[in-house]
Amino acid sequence: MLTTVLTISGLMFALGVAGVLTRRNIIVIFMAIELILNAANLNFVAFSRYWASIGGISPHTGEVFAVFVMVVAAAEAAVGLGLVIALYRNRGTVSVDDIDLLKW
Amino acid sequence: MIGFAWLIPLFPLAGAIVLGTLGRRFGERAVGAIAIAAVAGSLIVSALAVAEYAGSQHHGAAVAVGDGFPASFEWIPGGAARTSADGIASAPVAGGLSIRWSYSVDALTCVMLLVVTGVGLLIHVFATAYMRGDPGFARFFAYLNLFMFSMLVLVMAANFPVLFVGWEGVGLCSYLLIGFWYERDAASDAAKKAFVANRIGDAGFLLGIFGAFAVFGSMDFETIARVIGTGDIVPDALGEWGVLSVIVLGLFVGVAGKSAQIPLFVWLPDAMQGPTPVSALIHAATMVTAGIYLMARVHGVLLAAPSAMLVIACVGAVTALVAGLAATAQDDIKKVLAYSTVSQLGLMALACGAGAFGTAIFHVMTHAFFKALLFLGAGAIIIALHHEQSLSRMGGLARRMPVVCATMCIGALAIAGVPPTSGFFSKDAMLIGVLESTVLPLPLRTALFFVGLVVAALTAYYTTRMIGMAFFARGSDHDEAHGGKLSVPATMTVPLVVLAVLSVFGGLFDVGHWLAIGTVVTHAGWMVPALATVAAVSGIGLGWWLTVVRPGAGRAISLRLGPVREAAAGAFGFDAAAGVVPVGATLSLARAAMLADVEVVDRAVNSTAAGTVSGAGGSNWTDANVVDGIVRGTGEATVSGSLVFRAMQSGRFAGTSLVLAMAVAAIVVAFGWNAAVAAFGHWFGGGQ
Amino acid sequence: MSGPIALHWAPQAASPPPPPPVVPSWSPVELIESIGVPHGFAEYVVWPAVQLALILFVVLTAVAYLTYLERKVAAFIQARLGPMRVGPVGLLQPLADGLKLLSKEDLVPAGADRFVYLAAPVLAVTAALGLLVLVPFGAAWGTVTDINIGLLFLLAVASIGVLGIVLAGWASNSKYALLGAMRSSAQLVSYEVALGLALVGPLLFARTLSMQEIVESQRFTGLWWVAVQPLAFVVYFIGSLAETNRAPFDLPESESELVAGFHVEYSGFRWSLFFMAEYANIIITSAIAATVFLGGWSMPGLETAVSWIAGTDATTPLYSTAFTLLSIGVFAGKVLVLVYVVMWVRWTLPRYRYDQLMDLGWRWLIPVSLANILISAFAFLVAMRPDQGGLLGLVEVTKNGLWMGWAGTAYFLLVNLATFAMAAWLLAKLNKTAWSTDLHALRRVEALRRAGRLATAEEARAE
Amino acid sequence: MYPDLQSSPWFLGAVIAFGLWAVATGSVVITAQRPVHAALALVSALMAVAGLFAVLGAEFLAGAQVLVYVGGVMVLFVFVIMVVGGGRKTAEVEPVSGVRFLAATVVVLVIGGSIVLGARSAQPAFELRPGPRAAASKDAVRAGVSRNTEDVGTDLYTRAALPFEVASLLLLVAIVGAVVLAKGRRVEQDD
Repeated sequence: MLTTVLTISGLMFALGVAGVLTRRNIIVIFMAIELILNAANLNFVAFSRYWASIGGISPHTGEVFAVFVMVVAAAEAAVGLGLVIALYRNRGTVSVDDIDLLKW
Repeated sequence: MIGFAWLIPLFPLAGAIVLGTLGRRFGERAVGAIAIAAVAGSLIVSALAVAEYAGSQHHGAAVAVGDGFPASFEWIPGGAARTSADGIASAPVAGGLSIRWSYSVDALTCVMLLVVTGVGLLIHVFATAYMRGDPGFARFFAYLNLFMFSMLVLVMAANFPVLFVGWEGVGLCSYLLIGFWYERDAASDAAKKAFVANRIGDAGFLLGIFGAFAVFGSMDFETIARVIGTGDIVPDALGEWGVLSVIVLGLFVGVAGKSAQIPLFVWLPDAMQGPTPVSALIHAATMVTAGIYLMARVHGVLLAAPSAMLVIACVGAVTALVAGLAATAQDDIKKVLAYSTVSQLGLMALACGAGAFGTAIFHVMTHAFFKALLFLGAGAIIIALHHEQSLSRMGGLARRMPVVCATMCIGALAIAGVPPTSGFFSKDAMLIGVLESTVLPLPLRTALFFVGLVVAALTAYYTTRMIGMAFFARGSDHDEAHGGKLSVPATMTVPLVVLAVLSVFGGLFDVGHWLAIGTVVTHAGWMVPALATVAAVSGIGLGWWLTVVRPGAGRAISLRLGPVREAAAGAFGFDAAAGVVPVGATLSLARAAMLADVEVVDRAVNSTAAGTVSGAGGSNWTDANVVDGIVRGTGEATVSGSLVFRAMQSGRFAGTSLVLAMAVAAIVVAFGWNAAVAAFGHWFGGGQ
Repeated sequence: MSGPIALHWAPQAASPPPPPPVVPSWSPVELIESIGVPHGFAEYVVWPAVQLALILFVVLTAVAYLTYLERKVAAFIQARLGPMRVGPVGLLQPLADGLKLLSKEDLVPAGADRFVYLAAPVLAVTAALGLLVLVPFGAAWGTVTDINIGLLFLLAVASIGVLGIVLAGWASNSKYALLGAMRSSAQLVSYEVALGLALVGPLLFARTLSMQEIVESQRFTGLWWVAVQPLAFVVYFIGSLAETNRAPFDLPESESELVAGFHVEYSGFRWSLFFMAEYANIIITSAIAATVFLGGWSMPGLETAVSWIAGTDATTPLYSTAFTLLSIGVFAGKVLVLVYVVMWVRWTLPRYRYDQLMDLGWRWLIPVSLANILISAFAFLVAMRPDQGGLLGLVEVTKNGLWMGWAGTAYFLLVNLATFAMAAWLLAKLNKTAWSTDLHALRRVEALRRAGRLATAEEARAE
Repeated sequence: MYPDLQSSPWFLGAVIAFGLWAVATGSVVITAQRPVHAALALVSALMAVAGLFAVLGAEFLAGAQVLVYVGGVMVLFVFVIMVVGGGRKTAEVEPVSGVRFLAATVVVLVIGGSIVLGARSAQPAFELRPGPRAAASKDAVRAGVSRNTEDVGTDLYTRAALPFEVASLLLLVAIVGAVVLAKGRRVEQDD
């Protein structure tokens, strides 16, 4: 049962990584990162259930972690999208291939 | 409610924060309401806590206030922290320095809490009228609330560091409020003077704290009291100067700074540059008594160092006498009261030195009532006369301000110690405490007792002189002829009346008896009360005769006294010395420094310069040939090398992230290899 | 200094809390099982399907008739008669409207994102109607389901509706629609904060998120939470007006500025989907308000009324049916009153300006609801029994809900009225000096600026 | 009703159904040509994850997921897409083609494959149960109703109080940062 959930989250994680690596639009890359974060959340909850079944730590630790991940995701979206808007305003593009200011 | 006593200082803190940040947006009514509400909240919680404490069984013992974050928490951690299995850090192991922010409530704290919040509330109410129209209205109440917070922390502190925070907090607020009208040079100078005098005291105080920690291994008052109670520490004998005496003297230096004892009292008369409610609250009723409170708080340590107590008693007596004499020669109404405060503080220090701590606190309480009353009355006069403070230009105000006159007369009777007012009981108790002291040697006891009597007579004299000159003397600028009744708002008169009632009946609450620390004074016999009454009555009579009945005679005597009077007005040179001694020392030090500068430093600088010029020529050649060659070579090498490396710096997200992901993949494979082989090896024909 | 002073006053000590109120146990599931349907199938598939069908029918009819009601209310407020032609007093008007809309062409503008354009109204209406599952229409079997995060779920799903509006505006490829969508999303996201925070206050008293249990908690305590949370109710009501894009907050679709806002390009059935979503949202926000603040389906005297009809045995089908139907009636009455107030407000108040709208949301409602939470929580903490961590012992947390005597009730009423007054006073004080609401000061500043410009122009001419 | 559900085949079926839904819409996210479509697909995927949370017994988290992600973060995304005109297809091919695509595919296969294989090799004893929550019955109003929200809240405000405060600080900083970033400098026009 745990393995089913872990497999799902693994697939979602892989999809997220694939999105980050193969997309050019920075907004879509952000969305792919959300996929990765959700995969992590799914793992947290699944292991939380698992610990609940064998006892030991509080069975809600994973959920609490997931809440914090959501907070971080929200903060990341706010700041990241602010960056995107600033970028678009200054350079007129949201494609990561056109943004290479860091080169020598 | 003791469990909620940690709320007491938080109300004024919240008030201070709100007024400090948003105060300018509110109107005066709102500011006043918030400030008064904050103090009233403290008063209510204090009253409930005190009621519960008084009704409970732990009489005299300290009760810790609450547990958990706002009430008690690890403030400055030290020592090794231990972590338990469930991931929750437990308390640090014993032995290390671990300072908790914690409060405790005992009988002493109860008394101080009620006095501070009660008198504070009345003065807040008064101040809303006194400060009306001042551009810094909100700032004033923010400071005042901050002061209440600091003072409450001070009296509720369970250990030295927390008490020190309150101690410094009240010092800061005192500085801010003395210099409240900072655009006046006199005010800002006075603020600086108070600050510096307090710094000197604090240095001694800190040494005392460090010494206490070194000796007792803890800074908690309860622990210190327990350690002393076990008898592990041998007290000094009289005439012996052990480490305990040094600690006590260190603490007493702090007390002298805060409670205006010789020689650090010079700041207090100058502090009258602040607004009058400030003088009433901080420089008469509460802050300056912090030193007395401190001595009562650590009375166990004091009692173990009798030779230091002897010093305290003597300094207190001299302070009382000098300040009492100085008060007789002042013309500024607030300065009279200021020197009177110093004098009364001297009496309290004398009582502490004699071991009668409870009676000293008793006098702290009664003094808070009648001195606040006198100051507020003076404030009402000053406001009504448009900031006129000179006694010689007042007179005949009795008709024009009947309520103020009546209440101030009551206050004067109380401070003079006329039976049956509160001042009679507390002063009487202190005198008996000195006479029956178990700490001081016999002849000194008697001598100090008579000094106390003289001070009592002086008190009665100068208070009567002040009242007489302000209210009853004739022939001055503000006689009845010059105008009708002066209006005094209800927000001023109500505190005055309340304080007057307290001044009369405050003596019924014999807190000295209730506290039962140090020598417990029993009112027996008729001798001392009779002597005190005679002293008071004679002082009053003399004062009345010289100011009202025969003002001409009074003026003639003061002319005849000439230089002596001048000396008394300047507090016998202490005030001047406070300016001259440090300044002179600094000046001579500066002269020596200048000499050293010209003779030694300048010579060295000049010769260095000459050496540098000659060295520069050689350096120039090296720079042109050797260094530049290296620099150019480096640049060329960098340019040719960069052709290779720039290819890696595409600056693009895609390439970078791909490399990153490859690294992650490598790590995943490396760490998961064994597990993968164990689980899936059989797929590939190997393993199990 | 006599004996200890009794500071902990415990008026409930003599009277233990009563048992929880009776809820009938019979359910039509038994009826379905009695004709041979297996247990789980009957309870989890057949019966909910029946309920959903009924609710959809009733609510969609109600939505249609709300448009009729709105036109009538508008007409009466403006001293007109409103629709009168179709059917008696115009009662068949919604039917005629529906037929008209269904027969219109479904247009897709040129350059629109076709898929998103077509999906957006469906998303909006799904988000709205999906909420009906959780609304506690009545006691016993008057509710489809009751989950432990009911209120949270309602808020969450309601927030999806924003997406429908934003996407509709964007996909239309029209500037009016886009502007309307932008305004709408900003407005909805802003007011959702105040709305959610306002609901925290009553939740302190209900101590659960389950809708049915919120009603039960009010029944048990014998008090509607609006009595102890008037401020939260006001904030919630204003917020719900904004959330449903109703006047005076109907900026996203203001006819006079944006033609019709985000759905300007829509026609026919898809346009009516948006309208259905809007009116369904009104019903649902009113239903939430009725549940959380006004006691839901409960009513003093409900049990008595039921016992007149069906006796006192709570296990009989008759009792259960009577109880359920009566409670549904009570609930519908409360919702109707609230919906009427919403319409009343629409035809009475003028529209807010956009910056005023944002001011109201961020500077008034959110601070007020935050302060309300703080003060309520503090008051609650103080009032709890000492052994439960409180001080005064005016309220007791039992396993069935809160139990407070008359003293506790009076305490909470007083505290919350004081909060109400204080919040109004403080905010008025704080916001008085802010430039954007003081139009008088604004005009003065503008005049001064103009004078300054004139002066500089004079100087330039002189040079 | 809750423990029954979890031991029944419906439970596994629900997990697999939601999982397939999440993965399917997730793959639409990374392949969709227009950002808006990607966003819609992501909304769907997030709903599926919320469904998984609910099935796994983390009901509060499911609600929070929908409220925070779909109602908050995704609205923000759509808003920004609208601002930057992301509705148009990008000029370049999306996703990228050529060597980079190949390399990315290999990397993703390695990482994803390792994780999925690792998950499949987990011990069969890894059994998901509702845990002590149902048994503990913290004065549950009605038997069988999960108090998940209350439990998570208790954990969050007691054991995780400090992280909670830190997280709130982080959010505050993010708000300020976002405002500063998105507001931009006021362009001075001097001509």
